[in-house]
Amino acid sequence: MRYLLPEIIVAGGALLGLLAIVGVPKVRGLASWILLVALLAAGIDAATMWNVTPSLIVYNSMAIDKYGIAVTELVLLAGISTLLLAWNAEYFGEEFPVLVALSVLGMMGLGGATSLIPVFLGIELLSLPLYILAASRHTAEGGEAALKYLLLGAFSSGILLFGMALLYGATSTLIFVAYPGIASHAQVWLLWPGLALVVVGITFKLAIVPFHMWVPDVYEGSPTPVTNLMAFGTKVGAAIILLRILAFGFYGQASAWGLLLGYLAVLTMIVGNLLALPQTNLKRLLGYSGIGHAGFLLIGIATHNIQGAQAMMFYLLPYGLAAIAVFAVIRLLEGGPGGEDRGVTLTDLKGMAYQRPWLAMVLTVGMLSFAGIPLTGGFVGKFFLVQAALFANRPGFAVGIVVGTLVGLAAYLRPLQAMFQRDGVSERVRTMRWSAAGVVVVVVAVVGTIGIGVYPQPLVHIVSQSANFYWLKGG
Amino acid sequence: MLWIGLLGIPLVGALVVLLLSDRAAKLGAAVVAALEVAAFAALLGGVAPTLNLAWIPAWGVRLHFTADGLALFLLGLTAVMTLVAICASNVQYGRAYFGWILFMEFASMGLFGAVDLFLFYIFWEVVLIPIFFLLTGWSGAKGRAAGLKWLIMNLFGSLFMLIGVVAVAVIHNQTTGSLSFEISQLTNLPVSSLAAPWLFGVFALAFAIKAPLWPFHGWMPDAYGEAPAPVTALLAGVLSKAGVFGFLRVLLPILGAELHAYQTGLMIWVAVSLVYGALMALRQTDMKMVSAYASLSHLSMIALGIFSLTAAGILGATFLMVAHGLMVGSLFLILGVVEERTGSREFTGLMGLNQGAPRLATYFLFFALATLGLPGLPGFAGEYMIMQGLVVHEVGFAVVAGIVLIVAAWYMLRLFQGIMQGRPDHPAVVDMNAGQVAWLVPLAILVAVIGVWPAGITGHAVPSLYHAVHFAVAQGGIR
Amino acid sequence: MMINYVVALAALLFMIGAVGVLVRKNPLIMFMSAEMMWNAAALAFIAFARNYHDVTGQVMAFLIIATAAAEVGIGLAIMVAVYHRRHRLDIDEISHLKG
Amino acid sequence: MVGFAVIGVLLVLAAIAVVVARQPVHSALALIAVTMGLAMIYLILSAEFLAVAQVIVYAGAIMVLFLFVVTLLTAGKEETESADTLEGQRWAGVILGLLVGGALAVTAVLHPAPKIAAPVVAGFGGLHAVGQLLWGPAFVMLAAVGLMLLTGVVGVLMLNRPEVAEKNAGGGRTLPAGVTVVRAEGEDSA
Repeated sequence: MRYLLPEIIVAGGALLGLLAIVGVPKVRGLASWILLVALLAAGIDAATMWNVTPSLIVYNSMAIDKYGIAVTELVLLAGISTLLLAWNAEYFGEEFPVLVALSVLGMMGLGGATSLIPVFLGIELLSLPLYILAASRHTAEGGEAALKYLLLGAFSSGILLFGMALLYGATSTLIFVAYPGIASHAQVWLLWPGLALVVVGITFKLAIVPFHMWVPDVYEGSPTPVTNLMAFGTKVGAAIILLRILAFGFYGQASAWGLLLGYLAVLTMIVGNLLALPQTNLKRLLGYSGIGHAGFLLIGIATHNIQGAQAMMFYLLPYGLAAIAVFAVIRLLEGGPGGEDRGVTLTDLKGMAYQRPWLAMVLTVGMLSFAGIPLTGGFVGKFFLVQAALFANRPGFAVGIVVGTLVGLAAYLRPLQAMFQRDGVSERVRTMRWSAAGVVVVVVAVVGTIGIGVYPQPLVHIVSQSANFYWLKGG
Repeated sequence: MLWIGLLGIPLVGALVVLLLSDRAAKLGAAVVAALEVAAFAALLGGVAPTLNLAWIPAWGVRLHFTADGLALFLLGLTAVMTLVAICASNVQYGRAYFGWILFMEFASMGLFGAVDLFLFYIFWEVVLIPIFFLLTGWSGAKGRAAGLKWLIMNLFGSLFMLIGVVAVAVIHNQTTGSLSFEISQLTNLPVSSLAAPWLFGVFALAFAIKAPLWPFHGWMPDAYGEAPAPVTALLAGVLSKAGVFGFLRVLLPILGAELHAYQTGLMIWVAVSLVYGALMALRQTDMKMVSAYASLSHLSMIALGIFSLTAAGILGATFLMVAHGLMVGSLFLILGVVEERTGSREFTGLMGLNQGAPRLATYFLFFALATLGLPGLPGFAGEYMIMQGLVVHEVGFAVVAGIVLIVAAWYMLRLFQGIMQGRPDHPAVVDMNAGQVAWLVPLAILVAVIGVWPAGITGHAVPSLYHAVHFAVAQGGIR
Repeated sequence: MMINYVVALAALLFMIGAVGVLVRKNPLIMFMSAEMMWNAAALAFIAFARNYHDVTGQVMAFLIIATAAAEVGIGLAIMVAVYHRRHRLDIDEISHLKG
Repeated sequence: MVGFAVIGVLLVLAAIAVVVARQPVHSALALIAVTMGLAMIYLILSAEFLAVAQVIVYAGAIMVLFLFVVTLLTAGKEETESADTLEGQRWAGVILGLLVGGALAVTAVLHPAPKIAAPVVAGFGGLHAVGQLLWGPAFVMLAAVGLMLLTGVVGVLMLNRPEVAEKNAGGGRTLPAGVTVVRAEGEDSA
């Protein structure tokens, strides 16, 4: 139980938060505080386990290793930023933080999964609260986004489940880390369709082209803090579990899926960024950009070498920080109640560089990190990926990364140019107000993004340790 | 320690300037730039200092800066030109403008000083950002389009170069078992004959776009034309050198054998670029465009000197980089003054300026003559050395270069005549004021000093070029 | 009885459900089709559990059923909420988010 | 074997009915048939507990919920689903789905496989066997499912709590006249 303490803390926090909502309804925001403390405590507790000896727990279906701990920290960051972005926003409802915590709990479970059961449960536990959260702002758009998300989620979970069933049929066990040992079973012909369906199911969640159509609508319709959780948290969850399944269970077949995923990744990077070009709504822009970045993440998996795993792990953090920064800007521009009913568009950024230079700086840092400009974390991430591709002797992947980056460049620069428009200042820029929670989020995101870009060594070190999870290989 | 100062002064200065009021920003920026010039002066005194710290040990990336002879005077050029550009800037541009200028100084300093390939690449891209924002926020009507074009074209080159940078390190890793980006360790790599042309190509493409050389100059007319005069001066005077500098700093040590193998093709390419620039300069009616294409032509001349792979040619190129930076930068600043005084850039409608503004005309003539290579002024010394290298290597190119020099004299004098001579159209033009003369006079003196004493630069440059040239000798390239 | 026949049946159910999600536009029917996909997976799990004499497969099937219960509760709540907000429930009619 | 074949054919027919039905009510009824058929197959596959759970949870709770919502939302309405205007993406999906599923089914039938002959140990698939695993080592999983059901409860409460939230949303939306508020009817399922 010691090893599951972070999870228990978060689950306990969620229950306590519910009790607080029911028991002390007079104290508004108490649940938010409880959950914030719980998430922070879970993060600290997980960090203290860093030097733990890797081991399997819970009937061999969960692993405790640095990979899982790193994932835990990442998703807790996503959760905390989401809580802070929605701070004091009463129209989300008191239960909002509880649902965020439950979703984060699902992601944390995914991080350590070594069996298909926790993979399925983790994905469901992370998705179910998100369906509700997407509809949590009582508008028509929110409902539609939630509906779309729900249907596609159920569909992709069905695909995932059936693939898992086939894998189970092929190997007689659900513990995927044991698959390499079971190669010559009578039903082994089920392995390939099973693997294909599992990968398709997860790539749906990761929004890889051609399974990406749902993303922009859902991102646009959902409340901004929820979109933040979707863009950062679910991406972390889906990407790391895909890596774990493929790297543990199927490294023997790597030459087959590696190349295929690589093509998909290149396609995703180019298509996602291409579709981002004409967007004027910032949240849609981020949706398409998220698709493109999922392609970058997939490159790290497709190279199927240790550098690729490290690079993917590394890339998650700068991507997440940049996303948080931009979402925070959107959130601040949305302002108070009612401001969310109309999306933030490029014209809403007009005059920001002159009127709100600090906010403009935040957006600049976020967008430049998305674009992969040096001295931001995004650049180091891309560099790492190129390195992994070349170490895997696949220059085609590297060229794909470069082309994808180039295609998306203009999409990330247009908001920056919009800030410099001189003809007047948009209403939103003029009336926006800093909130304390927003400032905290923004400062962490900007300092983190630049910090990783200027001095990446600590993160490189952490990542090289946490991606070193081949300790189970051959098991 | 000196390096920390060199990089820290503009970086911290940029942040400090951002905190000043808009009106105090120009003064503050000027003080910072002056401090930087002082730091550079300190650099001149002692031995070439280096900064060498571990940065990302996991990848063998080091924070390694050197002020060798190749970089030393480019650093000085950056410091001086930034100071002058700040002095020449309109105080109303505000603090963000001066902040970006200082940030650009920081990035250029880092770019010229870096001898770690990763570091070089970082600064190579970082330097694009301030220009992008300066073009976007503080330039003419088409500035935003120009900024986008600038960034996208340059990133097109540099992102492919990123693959090259990583590939070089990975190849080094395959032979030695450890990653390193130190340029001095990346020589004599066993590059496969399949990969070599691609590697060379991605580096050369990035350098050619940044310079720019024909036919990669698509961003140049818009950016040079739309940017405020001080920014254009920095672009043409300082940043354009980064491109040709890259050939010397990166390609010669790392892919010298390939450079040697493709020598003739490269020389034909830059010779075309040289002629193209000169001819385009001849048919422009916009005075900024004349200088822009003239600059392209000169950069081709520098590249021609490098590709000659002769001691004289490379030395001349090194010298001309600095001299050209000073001269063309000043020329753009003066054109900026002219534009500000008359409100027009079309020199066909600007005749007779020297009657109303004799001082302006005098300085203009001085820098125009320097640019076209009048003996006694630095343009001549550099071009002479390059020609010497070309004659040694292949006389044909020397002939082309000589013809282009004549064309250069033609378009420069055409420009001068167009603006300064003839019947005055602008009776009310105000001559330069004391403030403007104050920054022009030292610049003119500097140019004159370099012109009569080129050994001041070449003397420093020779030792550090020794290795490069020595390598070329080993390849049988120097006669 | 051969295990593969059960798998074939599961595959058919799965396929019909998947096509239903893709073809139909009524969210309720789409949702039901998705439920059918889940059921197909549960069937396959139970078949393999029988084949391998391994209760784990049945545990997984049970978890699938329980999860489906939670998912259906949430899904129907969302549909009711959407209906209240817009008075219509047709994925094409309501999708003015589509872009 | 014969029983399996009969149930299997009926199952597939019911499944097709779910997809092609014009009215969601008919779909729901057909889905109930599917779940009941599945429960019978579970019995054949010696999964007694699962068969019972399938009947109670799926047919008893989930489908009743479905029927309830379907009748609530579509009562007195014509089915207005527009004629199929499938765009290319969907067509590709349908074709791919048919190919994958069909190929899988055909391969499964044709592929030589062992018969399920060996008798299972007594109590296999019974409440005790499954329960021992669920409440033993897999308890964490059960807890996760519990949290999901909790999520469902919270979600239903949150989504259908109209007045206060609507007002706070600032949009000034009020419920249209004549629409009654549906209270959380969901969480009787587990």
